Amino acid sequence: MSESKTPLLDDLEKGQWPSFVTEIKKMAETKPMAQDLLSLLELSYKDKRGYWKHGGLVGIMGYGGGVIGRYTEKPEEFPGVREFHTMRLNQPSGWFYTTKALRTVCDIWEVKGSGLTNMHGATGDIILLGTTTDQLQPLFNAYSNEGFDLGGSGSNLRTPSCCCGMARCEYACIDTMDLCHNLTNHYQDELHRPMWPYKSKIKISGCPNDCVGAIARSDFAILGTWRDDLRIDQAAVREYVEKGLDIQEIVIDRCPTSALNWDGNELQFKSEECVRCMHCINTMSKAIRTGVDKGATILVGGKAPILQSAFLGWVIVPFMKMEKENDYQEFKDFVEKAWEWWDEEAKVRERIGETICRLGMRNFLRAVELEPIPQMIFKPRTNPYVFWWPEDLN
Amino acid sequence: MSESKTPLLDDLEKGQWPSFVTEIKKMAETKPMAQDLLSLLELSYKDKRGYWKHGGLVGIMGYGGGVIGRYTEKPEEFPGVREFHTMRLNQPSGWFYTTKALRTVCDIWEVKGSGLTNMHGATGDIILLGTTTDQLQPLFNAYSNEGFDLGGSGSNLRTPSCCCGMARCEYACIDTMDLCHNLTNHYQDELHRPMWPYKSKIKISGCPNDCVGAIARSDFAILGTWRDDLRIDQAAVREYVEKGLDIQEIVIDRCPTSALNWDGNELQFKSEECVRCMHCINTMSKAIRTGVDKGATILVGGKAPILQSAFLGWVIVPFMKMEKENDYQEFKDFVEKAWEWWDEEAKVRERIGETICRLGMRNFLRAVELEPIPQMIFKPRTNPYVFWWPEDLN
Amino acid sequence: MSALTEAQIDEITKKGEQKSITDIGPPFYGDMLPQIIKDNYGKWKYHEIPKSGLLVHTSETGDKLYTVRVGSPRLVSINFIREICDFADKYCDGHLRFTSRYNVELLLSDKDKVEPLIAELKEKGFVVGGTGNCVANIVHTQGWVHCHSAATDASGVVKVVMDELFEYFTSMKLPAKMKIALACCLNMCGAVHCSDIAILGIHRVAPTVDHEAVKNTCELPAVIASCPTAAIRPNPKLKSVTIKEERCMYCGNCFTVCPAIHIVNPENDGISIWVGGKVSNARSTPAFSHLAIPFIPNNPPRWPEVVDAVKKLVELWKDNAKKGERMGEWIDRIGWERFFKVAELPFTDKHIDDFTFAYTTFRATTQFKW
Amino acid sequence: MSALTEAQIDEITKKGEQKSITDIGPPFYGDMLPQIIKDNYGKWKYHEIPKSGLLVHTSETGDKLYTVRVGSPRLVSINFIREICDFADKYCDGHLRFTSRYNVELLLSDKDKVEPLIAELKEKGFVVGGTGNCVANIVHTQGWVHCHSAATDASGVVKVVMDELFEYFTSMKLPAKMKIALACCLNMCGAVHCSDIAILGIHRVAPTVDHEAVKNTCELPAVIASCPTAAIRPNPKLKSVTIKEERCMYCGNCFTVCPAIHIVNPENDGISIWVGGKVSNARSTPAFSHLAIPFIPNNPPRWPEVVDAVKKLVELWKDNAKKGERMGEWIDRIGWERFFKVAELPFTDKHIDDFTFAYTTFRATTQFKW
Ligand code: SRM
Ligand code: SRM
Ligand code: SRM
Ligand code: SRM
Ligand code: SF4
Ligand code: SF4
Ligand code: SF4
Ligand code: SF4
Ligand code: SF4
Ligand code: SF4
Ligand code: SF4
Ligand code: SF4
Repeated sequence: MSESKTPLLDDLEKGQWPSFVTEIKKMAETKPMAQDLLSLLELSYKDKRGYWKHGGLVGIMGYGGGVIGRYTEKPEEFPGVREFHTMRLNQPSGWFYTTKALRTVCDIWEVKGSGLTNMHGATGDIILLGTTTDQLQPLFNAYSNEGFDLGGSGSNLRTPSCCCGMARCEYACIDTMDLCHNLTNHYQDELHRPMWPYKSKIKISGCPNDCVGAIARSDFAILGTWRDDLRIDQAAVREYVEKGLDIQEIVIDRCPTSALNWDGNELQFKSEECVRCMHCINTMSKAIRTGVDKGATILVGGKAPILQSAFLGWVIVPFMKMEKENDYQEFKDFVEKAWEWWDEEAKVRERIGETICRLGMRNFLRAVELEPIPQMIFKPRTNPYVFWWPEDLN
Repeated sequence: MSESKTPLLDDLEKGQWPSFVTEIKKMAETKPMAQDLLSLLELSYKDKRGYWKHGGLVGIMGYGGGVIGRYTEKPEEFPGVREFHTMRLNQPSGWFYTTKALRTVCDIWEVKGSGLTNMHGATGDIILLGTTTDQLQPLFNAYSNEGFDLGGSGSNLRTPSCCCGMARCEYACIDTMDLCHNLTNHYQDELHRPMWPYKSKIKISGCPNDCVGAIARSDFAILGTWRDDLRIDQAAVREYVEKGLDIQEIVIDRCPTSALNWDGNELQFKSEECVRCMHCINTMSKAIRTGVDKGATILVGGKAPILQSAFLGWVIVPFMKMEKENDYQEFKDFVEKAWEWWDEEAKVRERIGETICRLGMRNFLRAVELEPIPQMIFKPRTNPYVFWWPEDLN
Repeated sequence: MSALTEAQIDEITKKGEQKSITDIGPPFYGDMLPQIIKDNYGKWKYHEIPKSGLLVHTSETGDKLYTVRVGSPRLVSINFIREICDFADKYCDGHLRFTSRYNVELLLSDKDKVEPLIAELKEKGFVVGGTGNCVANIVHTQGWVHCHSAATDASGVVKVVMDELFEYFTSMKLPAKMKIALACCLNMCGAVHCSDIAILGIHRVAPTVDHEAVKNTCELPAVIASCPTAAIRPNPKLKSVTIKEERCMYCGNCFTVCPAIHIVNPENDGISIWVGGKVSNARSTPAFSHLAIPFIPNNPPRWPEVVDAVKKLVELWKDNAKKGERMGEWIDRIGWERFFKVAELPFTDKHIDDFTFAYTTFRATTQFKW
Repeated sequence: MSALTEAQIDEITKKGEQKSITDIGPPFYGDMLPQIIKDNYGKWKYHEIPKSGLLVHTSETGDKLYTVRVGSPRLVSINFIREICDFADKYCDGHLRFTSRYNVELLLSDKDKVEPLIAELKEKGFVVGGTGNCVANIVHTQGWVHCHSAATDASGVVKVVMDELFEYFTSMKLPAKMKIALACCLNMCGAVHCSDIAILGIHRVAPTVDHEAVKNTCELPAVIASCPTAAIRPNPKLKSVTIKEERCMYCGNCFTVCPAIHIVNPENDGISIWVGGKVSNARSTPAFSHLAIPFIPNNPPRWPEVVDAVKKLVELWKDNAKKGERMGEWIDRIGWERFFKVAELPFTDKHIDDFTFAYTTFRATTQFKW
């Protein structure tokens, strides 16, 4: 038996966690492209460095994004990955699939690509990992015929994503999947045709647990919430306690604002103190439910560190009703005003959060026509460097 | 009876709080200078604005500071305050005086100045409020003959100040007054001859209560502390409780790190959790005392908002013994290294805290030859923008 | 079910070409849902997790939905997807989903099929788990598999860390959820900056500039503006730029905007470890991860030092946190100065922030623990 | 004791001139201390505050020191000082001190003299108090009395606020200490930025530039660098500078470095109110004050709107804080959004930070109260 050509990677087939190396090898059997990826990767493991070049301009007719061009630095040695572009397909809301749809994705990719995928990319797309330039347009043609469209890339709206929401979760305060689908379709142009100073992302979670990490990685995070009282089933609470839940330590003491009290029989709830953190609900989902006057908090500015540090999204709209009947018009009006301002004011490669920081929240709020309210901040300013509007002065 | 010429200011002689207007009037009886100050101030009250010009260069032979030159914008109308300079006299440590010393201050000032003072200025000096250029040198001569010297102004060390410490306070962990006196004398040159990029301040409090606000308004704050256990007199604790102190709510629950526990009889103390905040001691000074292994925490960088925002001082030396026997050499070595670095690196009008922020703590720590330790920070960095020293690399 | 033939795909392709339409948007999620979800959409009342890998959601209608969660390496072949589809066809009427952390969820309405499904999954080598207070699947990125910017590999590091923490994926014995994420460079694709433990690839030397190429391929003002620390200065003589090495902190942003700048350096690229971040609003507010270990060299294929470091952190937290306390909540309670002590991690000047908001991290109080 | 005569002072002056020495430093504190303090220096064991204005310190030796605290307007004439000295001579063997907040402290070793002293002080119109949980004397600055930079007066505002809060100076019925400070411009002489309530004079219009004078009196690079918001640009034509009005936030720093720049504007200068700061490390860490009321016009001589605002804040805190809770600790407990509600203060875009660290003040969580 001949010695393996990928001893380093082979080692990653050991162990209990499923192996991506095994996955690549599966394809390598039939696909020279996958075989060369494996060999190139082995070299990377040996040399401790990647061997990819900057992407060149490749794309689909009528689209300004959706494909990441990728070429190896070593095309002579690894001709199979001379061109090894990825294509981003927009996933259905909540990543629900029929097997039929998934199999179609696989079948087309088997013929026209490496057979390797990421299910899914960090933004949410189906990532088709590795094809050649000449296959890009045919791939698109085939997928679009089967009901799939490209996801986002470049300086435009990125593929929105959302948690499973009402489809599989009792905490959902908004219909995340419908909202995500609606917005994605409404903003197809923004998604597909780069035209902005930089990327912009929307992510939607049904409640403050934020199961898609919207607050940390989207410029516009829509997080379901409510504004009335928790619904408490006292009998069910007692049942939890009887079954051994240390309600004082685990629930009461961990409420961030001391909104709860347990007198041994009844769970007392100070509605005005509750900041809707979800903790008590999470801990006793059978006994405590969210309120019924539901909507969303809109947070703006979330992003990774480049350039000005990572930002978490900030509360801009504390509560907005998310009305399907109204086609989510209120949110659309808001986000469009925000984009317009940002598009106008931002420097190249400046995310909206950075523009807000540079120009001041006051200017952003005027642009989106919102009144400042204390819910937008943790604390008021400590420095005295206040700007005054001309109309404030005598 | 003629109408008062200062109706607005007269109003400030009403009310229960002692009136500065009354004080000015007392002097106005004999001093034209004080009379014109009163009239000028009345005009300011009428016009809602000050009438002072930028200071010109006035001073004492051999000194670069200690006097703030001041001229009114309206010398014709108010010739008494055509020149109205202030002189800063360095207060004795802790603002303790004999009446003899104070009377001497008054007597000289009566003859050569307005007779008005601030006891004391915000930095700590005796502020002699208003004299003419020709009186400056004679004033200095008289005061220096009587044992008083000038305080600081300009881009130099400012008059150090301290709380009463061991003279009148059971909490004092260091001899604030001796330290203050020692440093002030040791750094006479730095105090009197401007030569730095900007001002630099030292303030000394005997314990973390910080009764001179050192952390908020000095570049170098020296705050007494200790590093062993609290001394607890359990009998005295019980006495407080018997007398009605709600020890659970007022003491135990307010300890920032839950270092205390009360079992109804004994106060339990987890030494390693205590952050020496002083709260329990403050609340039960008869029962709880600081430890006995005493020293100081040195915090660097405190300042008012100009230019980069107000800074509170930061822990640079968590614990330093303050040894009189050793002439406080350890602190002197430290502060001299810090000044040297700052003097070298700072931009004009940049306080040391701003220089540290601009150049990075790592550079400052190298300059003062201190190892980084976690006590210097609340939290480690969240951004990945780490700098590496050449010697870190391969 | 047999796959489409090449001929069929050609036909599909041609049809698509003829239609030549754009902007159809993603497939409609409604078409993807199993009947039980359609029936109970928005009506779920509560859930239980009877054992690791199994969620049971009960509806106001009384219906129960069983979800079996299957671990995935994310970088999967179409074979993997097809196999999963086979399970879904057999047990779930052809329905399944993926989670925000790449796991596969098989959705059953029939309780009786649950155990057989789990049994068959395990038999075929799939891993079931990843629910409740577990080490969740690791959010990650491309690494040496596809990205030009990577300072380390992604999938490989994830594989070895998950191998080591495997028992915590398939059980629920941790104090709280443990969310680990990995990004292969400072761009931080994925929410690694808010993870209980973040594994981050970093470069450590200033990029080199290919002046000849800069001239032709890069916009100088954009390159200069790209640098967060203003380390890049125009070099008019060469019609290029110069990088002031002592101001560079290797973020790679200049490299991203200009292909003529090179940042990869095998000797000095490697991994840093960050701890204590979170995303959820539960109890404490969302929080960034903080630097714990500034640098570990790349040591493929199994990065033993990284695995060891992560493992130790997880164990330390597990042994010391209160029930329900996330990593960062535990550290906040004991204090970072205590954390460095108990974790036996060296504290260096790298841990001290020196970027824009640095000053907010300096300890402006005499309160600290030893 | 009679004052030195003019002749004596002339002599002293001459002597000093002859010596012509510098750098003798401050008088030695040791010479200023009463015997009881010399005896018990560093031996104090505990203290009590039997009533407002009286501190009793007990030493390990058993000695007791009685301190009577007397309020001072700080801007005092030599008459005031001499009167105070008279008391000290009569009751305290000629010893007294001042506090870090300008109060006078009369130091007695003889218990029997305490009440007579207090009685005589009150009789002569002095105010006794300022200890324990009181409104402390107001730290303040020069204002229109002496400073070119002032946007409001200092002593006058202090006087009217203390008149209004007088009962809280002479009693100890507040939940905790209430430390008020005033600064007449953004230079913030005094620790006003860390006060329970800070009263801060502010300018609100961009300074005007006297170009002719700039040329002769100011260093242009220094002027340009002085501006925190980069609002100042060179004006080469005039050999002067131009201020971009929309970038100016009226800090006055350019005015400080260049006398040819003017910032005073009676129409628009006025006062802002800040709350919730503290200095001590007790319980909570030291904290900055936060903006509560962006602007109140100057309304001398009694600034009724300012007095009213401060009074309301003190009363609100008094009525709602728990025992021992400083202003900022109370607000932190209830939340700033609740504070603005209960204080009935309008919230404006001025309250939202927009300087360097602004982003750390934005609410990065869905957690908030209504
Ligand atoms: C494929 C994907 C990683 C993955 O393996 O999942 C990815 C891959 C790349 N990202 Fe990303 N990003 C991906 C999700 C993210 C996320 C996470 C998210 O969207 O939730 C982030 C952090 C959130 C955010 O946007 O702030 C992210 C932050 C970045 C950044 C930094 C942006 C910033 O403002 O800080 C860059 C740099 C850039 O834009 O030039 C970047 C750039 C890139 C580029 C295009 C590299 C480059 O320099 O041009 C990578 C191409 C890799 C390749 O060769 O395939 N990628 N990138 C993710 C997209 C898949 C998908 O569409 O589903
Ligand atoms: C007299 C005094 C106020 C008072 O009424 O007590 C005072 C008065 C002045 N200060 Fe101050 N400062 C005084 C204590 C302070 C303090 C408090 C302290 O030292 O504890 C601070 C805040 C702490 C700090 O240093 O950061 C302070 C921060 C400033 C600043 C801003 C410095 C900064 O870095 O932010 C300036 C502006 C400057 O230096 O150009 C300033 C400038 C000034 C000038 C010299 C005005 C100027 O633009 O040149 C004022 C002269 C007023 C006059 O006409 O008499 N003064 N100044 C205080 C000195 C008395 C003394 O020696 O005892
Ligand atoms: C399936 C998924 C949503 C989706 O649409 O894909 C999901 C589903 C659920 N999440 Fe989640 N979460 C999912 C990602 C997340 C994320 C995002 C992430 O991991 O990147 C977060 C925020 C992470 C963070 O805070 O750093 C998240 C924070 C939570 C929390 C808050 C945990 C906490 O105490 O901080 C809860 C509440 C709980 O578990 O008590 C929660 C609760 C739940 C519940 C119990 C909701 C429900 O009643 O159905 C679901 C089962 C949880 C479980 O696995 O134990 N889910 N959940 C995601 C599964 C990812 C995976 O495969 O591991
Ligand atoms: C005399 C003086 C020091 C001096 O050398 O001049 C002083 C003296 C004492 N302080 Fe102080 N403090 C003095 C200014 C301060 C300051 C500075 C300031 O006000 O600008 C602070 C920090 C202010 C802040 O935090 O914003 C200060 C924060 C404290 C604290 C902590 C209070 C807290 O809970 O936050 C204590 C402890 C206590 O009172 O429980 C304290 C305690 C004390 C004790 C009880 C110490 C003792 O045992 O002798 C003294 C009597 C306090 C009283 O008046 O009730 N002292 N004290 C200062 C009197 C100023 C005045 O005339 O009003
Ligand atoms: S974010 Fe909330 S609604 Fe969405 S899946 Fe998570 S817990 Fe459910
Ligand atoms: S949701 Fe959170 S804040 Fe509200 S009562 Fe429950 S634990 Fe407290
Ligand atoms: S700082 Fe401490 S030692 Fe000094 S007076 Fe205040 S309480 Fe006493
Ligand atoms: S000094 Fe402060 S931290 Fe220490 S035990 Fe007392 S209250 Fe707690
Ligand atoms: S984190 Fe960096 S290296 Fe990894 S995929 Fe994203 S851009 Fe590429
Ligand atoms: S790597 Fe980053 S810091 Fe270094 S020169 Fe490039 S952009 Fe600037
Ligand atoms: S605060 Fe401003 S106006 Fe007041 S004394 Fe200080 S520098 Fe002058
Ligand atoms: S007042 Fe301040 S902000 Fe305005 S121009 Fe002058 S320095 Fe700049």
